[in-house]
Amino acid sequence: MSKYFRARIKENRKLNKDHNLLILTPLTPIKEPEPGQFYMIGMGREEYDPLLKRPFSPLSSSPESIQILYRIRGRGTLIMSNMGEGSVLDILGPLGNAYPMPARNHIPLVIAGGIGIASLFSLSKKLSKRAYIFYGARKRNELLLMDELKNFAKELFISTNDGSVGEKCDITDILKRFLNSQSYLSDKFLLYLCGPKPMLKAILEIIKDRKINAYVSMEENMACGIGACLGCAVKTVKGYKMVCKEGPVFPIEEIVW
Amino acid sequence: MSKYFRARIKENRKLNKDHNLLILTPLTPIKEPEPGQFYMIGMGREEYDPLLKRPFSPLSSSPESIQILYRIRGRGTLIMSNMGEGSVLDILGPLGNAYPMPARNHIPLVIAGGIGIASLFSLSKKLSKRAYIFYGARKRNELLLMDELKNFAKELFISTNDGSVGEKCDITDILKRFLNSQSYLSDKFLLYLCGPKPMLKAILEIIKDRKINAYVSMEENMACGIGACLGCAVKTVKGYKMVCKEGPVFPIEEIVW
Amino acid sequence: MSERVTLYASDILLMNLSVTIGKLKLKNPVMTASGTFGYGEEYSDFVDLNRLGAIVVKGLSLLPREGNPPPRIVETPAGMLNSIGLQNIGVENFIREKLPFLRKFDAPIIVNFFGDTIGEYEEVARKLNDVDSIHGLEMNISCPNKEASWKIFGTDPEVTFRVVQAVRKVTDLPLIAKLSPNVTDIAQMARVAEDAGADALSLINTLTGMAVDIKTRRPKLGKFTGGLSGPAIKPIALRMVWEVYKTVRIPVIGMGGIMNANDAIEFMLVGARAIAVGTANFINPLATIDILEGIETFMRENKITDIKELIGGLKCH
Amino acid sequence: MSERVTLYASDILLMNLSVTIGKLKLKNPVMTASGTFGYGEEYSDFVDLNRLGAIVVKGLSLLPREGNPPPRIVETPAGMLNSIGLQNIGVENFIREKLPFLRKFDAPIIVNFFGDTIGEYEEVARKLNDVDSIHGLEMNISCPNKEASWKIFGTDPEVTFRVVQAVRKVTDLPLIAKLSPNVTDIAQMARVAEDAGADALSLINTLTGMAVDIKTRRPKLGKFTGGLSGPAIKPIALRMVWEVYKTVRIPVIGMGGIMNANDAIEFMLVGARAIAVGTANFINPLATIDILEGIETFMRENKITDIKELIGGLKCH
Ligand SMILES: Cc1cc2nc3c(=O)[nH]c(=O)nc-3n(C[C@H](O)[C@H](O)[C@H](O)COP(=O)(O)OP(=O)(O)OC[C@H]3O[C@@H](n4cnc5c(N)ncnc54)[C@H](O)[C@@H]3O)c2cc1C
Ligand SMILES: Cc1cc2nc3c(=O)[nH]c(=O)nc-3n(C[C@H](O)[C@H](O)[C@H](O)COP(=O)(O)OP(=O)(O)OC[C@H]3O[C@@H](n4cnc5c(N)ncnc54)[C@H](O)[C@@H]3O)c2cc1C
Ligand SMILES: Cc1cc2nc3c(=O)[nH]c(=O)nc-3n(C[C@H](O)[C@H](O)[C@H](O)COP(=O)(O)O)c2cc1C
Ligand SMILES: Cc1cc2nc3c(=O)[nH]c(=O)nc-3n(C[C@H](O)[C@H](O)[C@H](O)COP(=O)(O)O)c2cc1C
Ligand code: FES
Ligand code: FES
Repeated sequence: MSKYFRARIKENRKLNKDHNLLILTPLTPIKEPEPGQFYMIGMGREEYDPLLKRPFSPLSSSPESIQILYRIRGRGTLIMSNMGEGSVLDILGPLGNAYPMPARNHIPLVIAGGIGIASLFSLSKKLSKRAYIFYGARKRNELLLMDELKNFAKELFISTNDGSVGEKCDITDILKRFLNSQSYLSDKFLLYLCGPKPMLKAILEIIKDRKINAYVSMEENMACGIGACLGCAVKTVKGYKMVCKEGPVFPIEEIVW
Repeated sequence: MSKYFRARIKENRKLNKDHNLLILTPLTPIKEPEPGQFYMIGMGREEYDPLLKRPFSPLSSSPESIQILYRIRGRGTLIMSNMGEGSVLDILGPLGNAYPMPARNHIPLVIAGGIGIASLFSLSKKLSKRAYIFYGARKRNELLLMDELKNFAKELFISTNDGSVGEKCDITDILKRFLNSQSYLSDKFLLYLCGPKPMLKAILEIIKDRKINAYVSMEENMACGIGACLGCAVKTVKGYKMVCKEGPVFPIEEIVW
Repeated sequence: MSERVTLYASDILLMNLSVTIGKLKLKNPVMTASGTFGYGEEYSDFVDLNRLGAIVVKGLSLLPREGNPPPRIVETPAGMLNSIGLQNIGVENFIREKLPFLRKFDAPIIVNFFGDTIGEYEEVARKLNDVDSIHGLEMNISCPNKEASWKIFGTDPEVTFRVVQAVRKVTDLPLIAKLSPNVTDIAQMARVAEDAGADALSLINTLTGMAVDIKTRRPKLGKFTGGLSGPAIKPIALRMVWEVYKTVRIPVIGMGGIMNANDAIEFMLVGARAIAVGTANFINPLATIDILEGIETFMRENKITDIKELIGGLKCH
Repeated sequence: MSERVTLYASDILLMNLSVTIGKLKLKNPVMTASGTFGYGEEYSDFVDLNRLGAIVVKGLSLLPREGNPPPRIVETPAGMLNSIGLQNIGVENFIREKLPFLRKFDAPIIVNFFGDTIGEYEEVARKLNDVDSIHGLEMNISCPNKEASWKIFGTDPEVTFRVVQAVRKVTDLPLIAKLSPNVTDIAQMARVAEDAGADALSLINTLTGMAVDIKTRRPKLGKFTGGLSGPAIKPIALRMVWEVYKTVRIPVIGMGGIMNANDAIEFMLVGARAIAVGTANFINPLATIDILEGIETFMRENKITDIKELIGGLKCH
């Protein structure tokens, strides 16, 4: 059971202009990841441009099948989106730490901005029906996996910036209202966050006076993915930590923004 | 009618382990090449590795269809061999000079070693039934386009180094025998050569005392393909000449080996 | 309709792409890199030469040069090595055979040149100085100095000073010194060239490299080593342009791996007043025009009306 | 059957991959490049560390270092820039926390280190000298010199001489000086380091570069510039190793863009006695082993029984 393996593309499904769902068949036995962990995925090619692997959090991952939801962001993901069935990728992982599971008396709130849902999806599933899920995106077609999320959630809150579906606001506005309306439960809430920096900072503002605990999955450019290159540093109150090894999940109060 | 155009892969047919036939549909009107001319073909990609275009002589080329026979030799052609139908390549050409056509009283002999046939194929066709074609390769499956060549040739001579088809010898041995048996025609013969250096040198040995004229298509690494970079120099009795512009076809006596 | 046309025209008018290199005014900052664009005519099938900011031709010497034995080119990861060996037709043939063609276009002609000795530099510059319709000189100092056991001119500050000064004395054309990147301290070399009287600096020339064929055990280039160019060197080129920009007051022309408008804008942000397109011409013969249009699009999209807003616009705080 | 096994075993026996770096004997020439293999343990999930020619660990300083602000890494064409900023746990933590693990393996441990001052270099070397199971020291001189307004040690021949000599005096471990490629004359720096008493040289370290985000107009690296590594720099590295090999008598350890056995053999042909695998580890965590096996295959296929036949085997006539 190696942490470096090859997997064949079974399907590379276009979900919309910017998002694909990649379904992979591992060619050798793999170790199953915990929610929050990630893979470093290489194009399995001989060419050196692009050079580095890219980090992705699987929606699900079993010895039979790995599902990756990805947004086409730059060169690497663009090339990936053009890869056909049968192509073989090389993969490192699972890597990094995982979201700590909530205690029995915790009320988990999952808050995803945009493609941040990729990292929080498997957690939501594992928390089956326990979590309130807050999911915001810019517009309708960036809200993905809605049917599954509805199933996994105790309650699902949706927002888009253009109001094309759900409320027309930031997802943080909905979260704020929710927390206000249930402020007596503050010490029970446990937040799980993944999304763009502005969203994370807004949430930090909201929770900092309420003593709510939150875990956040951080993003940094990566090279090795295993703590060897010291490239993926994020500033914390305890000095620089490596997102790939000591993270990607950190207690939010540890991060120095 | 631009000399820089894009073409879509209609078919990328595997002929055997090392050879593919590429059939392209130009996306804009093109200029038709003369036998001996070539195209610089790029992978039409954003990635920078491999970087340079590669030179190929078309078997045939019309506004509707370009046919390229290529041998998988290094990284570029390997990647090319993996490109699927529908991919778009970017192409420069036609480039370089052409094989001078024989005068009416000339007897053209076409001598191809291995993939050298790609360059001589369209000439053979144009010389319809006039040329004696000598075609050698290492083994059976490296002899390609045999049906067409039989059609185009006045007579077709074949050799393989392993004797799997044709005579078991170098094609130069057959040529030598041919020339010996018809030495009284020496001043009528006009040779067209394309193939590996050792073959070219052997032929030079054979013809040099017989005053036979020969044109040879030369090969050099290329960058620009249009005489701008001065990269594809070949040593001639008149100093360095550029294969891409002053060639690829040279009178054999001009080349300094 | 007529209003829309007017608007569009004023839109164009409002977007100023012109830059000045010494007393030379370029209508836009996109130049060609010497040695990658022949004598201009090679690319005239593909590119409307009138649209270029300037045409920089292949480096000339006093007499024609044969150049190096093949192979002269080898591909490397995201780059290429060349050992052309400064082959050229010589300054007089250039003036006689190539200039008349170039002269027909509305783009300034900048002549790149070099010599084996300081004297040869002077002589070539003198010859070029007197010719009509040459708009600027670019002196390539990344070449071997016969008087100093073939050490590269541009790797020694003192020699650089002397050769630039010597050329400065014999020409009043805008003089660009083209720096070699194979040095410890590019800012020092830049300062020296500025002090010696250069009107502008261009960089980077190629980085010396090699490649080996493990089957034959031979260098892949006939002359063993060659100059590395292309996207591979862009990070180094950018850094050097930035260092030089922070050091000198004369304009800097940036080059090294520029493949598209993005790359060109990176160079302008670190301080390049103009940029030159080299290896990219081989990959895409329309590269110069594509880059020019890409810069225009970027400016339009970002509401930049004067390209000078980009030059040195890097934010480091 | 038994005969076949015997033949195979003798086949292996007949193939000698061992090389010596000063008094240090390596069972094969494949080392790791400092900073790309952590402290060894990070890769022990993937690589049988026992098989490596040597393990070179991340550069250490006297006290722990925080390193640079992020982003610390950015991809470039066929390469990457890093500005880790020499983050490390400090020499004492290394000895206490990391060495016990490494000690368990049958691969020589080479400790890469650096300092802000010559005094710090000395002190680190002294501390390392007395520790059991450290087999060699590699001094990184591509770092800023506090006593000379942060100019890089390894870009000044005199400073290089002084710092190498100072370290030489306090250690009898095999001493490798790791050269900076950001210099005009790498052969000169090599000669100086040899004269100062280095037992071997390693090169190249990274080339200084940068990248710019044109949307934000900021450098892509938090510290603005960084070190370029990966396939992009291989041609430059090969050329430098060749120049150094022709200049010094001490062994040379080659690195810079080695991705596969082919690349490694190119370096050996131009004179590298051993090679180090850097950025390639990030692309393929098994790179070191793949390269080792690739070299073995090449030797077998070419009937090379002793790897020394490859070292400096370049044909230039
Ligand atoms: C732990 C983790 C899990 C992730 N999971 C997912 C996921 O499941 N789905 C998804 O769509 N995205 C995910 N991302 C983000 C994803 O890795 C980036 O979008 C991707 O690397 C961009 O690559 P690119 O080549 O398309 O972009 P590039 O053209 O390389 O660059 C675009 C941007 O992507 C960032 N980037 C580039 N290379 C890296 C790298 N090696 N590591 C991190 N960021 C990089 C850069 O900051 C850059 O601004 C995750 C990131 C991390 C750190
Ligand atoms: C005028 C001309 C016409 C040709 N026509 C054909 C043809 O019709 N069919 C065919 O199969 N081959 C043809 N070739 C040869 C073909 O160009 C090479 O096989 C091809 O470039 C190899 O590319 P690669 O990436 O696979 O090899 P690489 O991995 O790049 O290198 C393998 C070898 O190919 C040679 N090579 C690499 N790049 C170039 C380049 N830019 N120009 C020339 N040679 C290069 C090198 O010498 C090298 O040893 C022609 C060559 C020339 C000069
Ligand atoms: C084939 C070739 C020939 C070159 N010839 C010259 C030359 O004659 N004079 C000169 O100053 N620079 C010459 N250069 C250097 C380029 O002008 C340019 O500085 C360098 O290639 C970096 O830019 P690029 O990466 O965009 O190509 C040459 C470069 C190449 C690739
Ligand atoms: C992320 C990273 C960290 C590095 N850290 C060090 C270091 O601490 N000390 C050192 O001497 N070299 C360091 N290097 C340089 C490498 O050891 C090597 O010299 C260089 O990367 C060239 O080899 P490569 O192209 O194979 O990576 C580092 C390189 C990288 C990419
Ligand atoms: S990516 Fe290398 S330490 Fe995290
Ligand atoms: S390939 Fe540029 S001159 Fe021939």
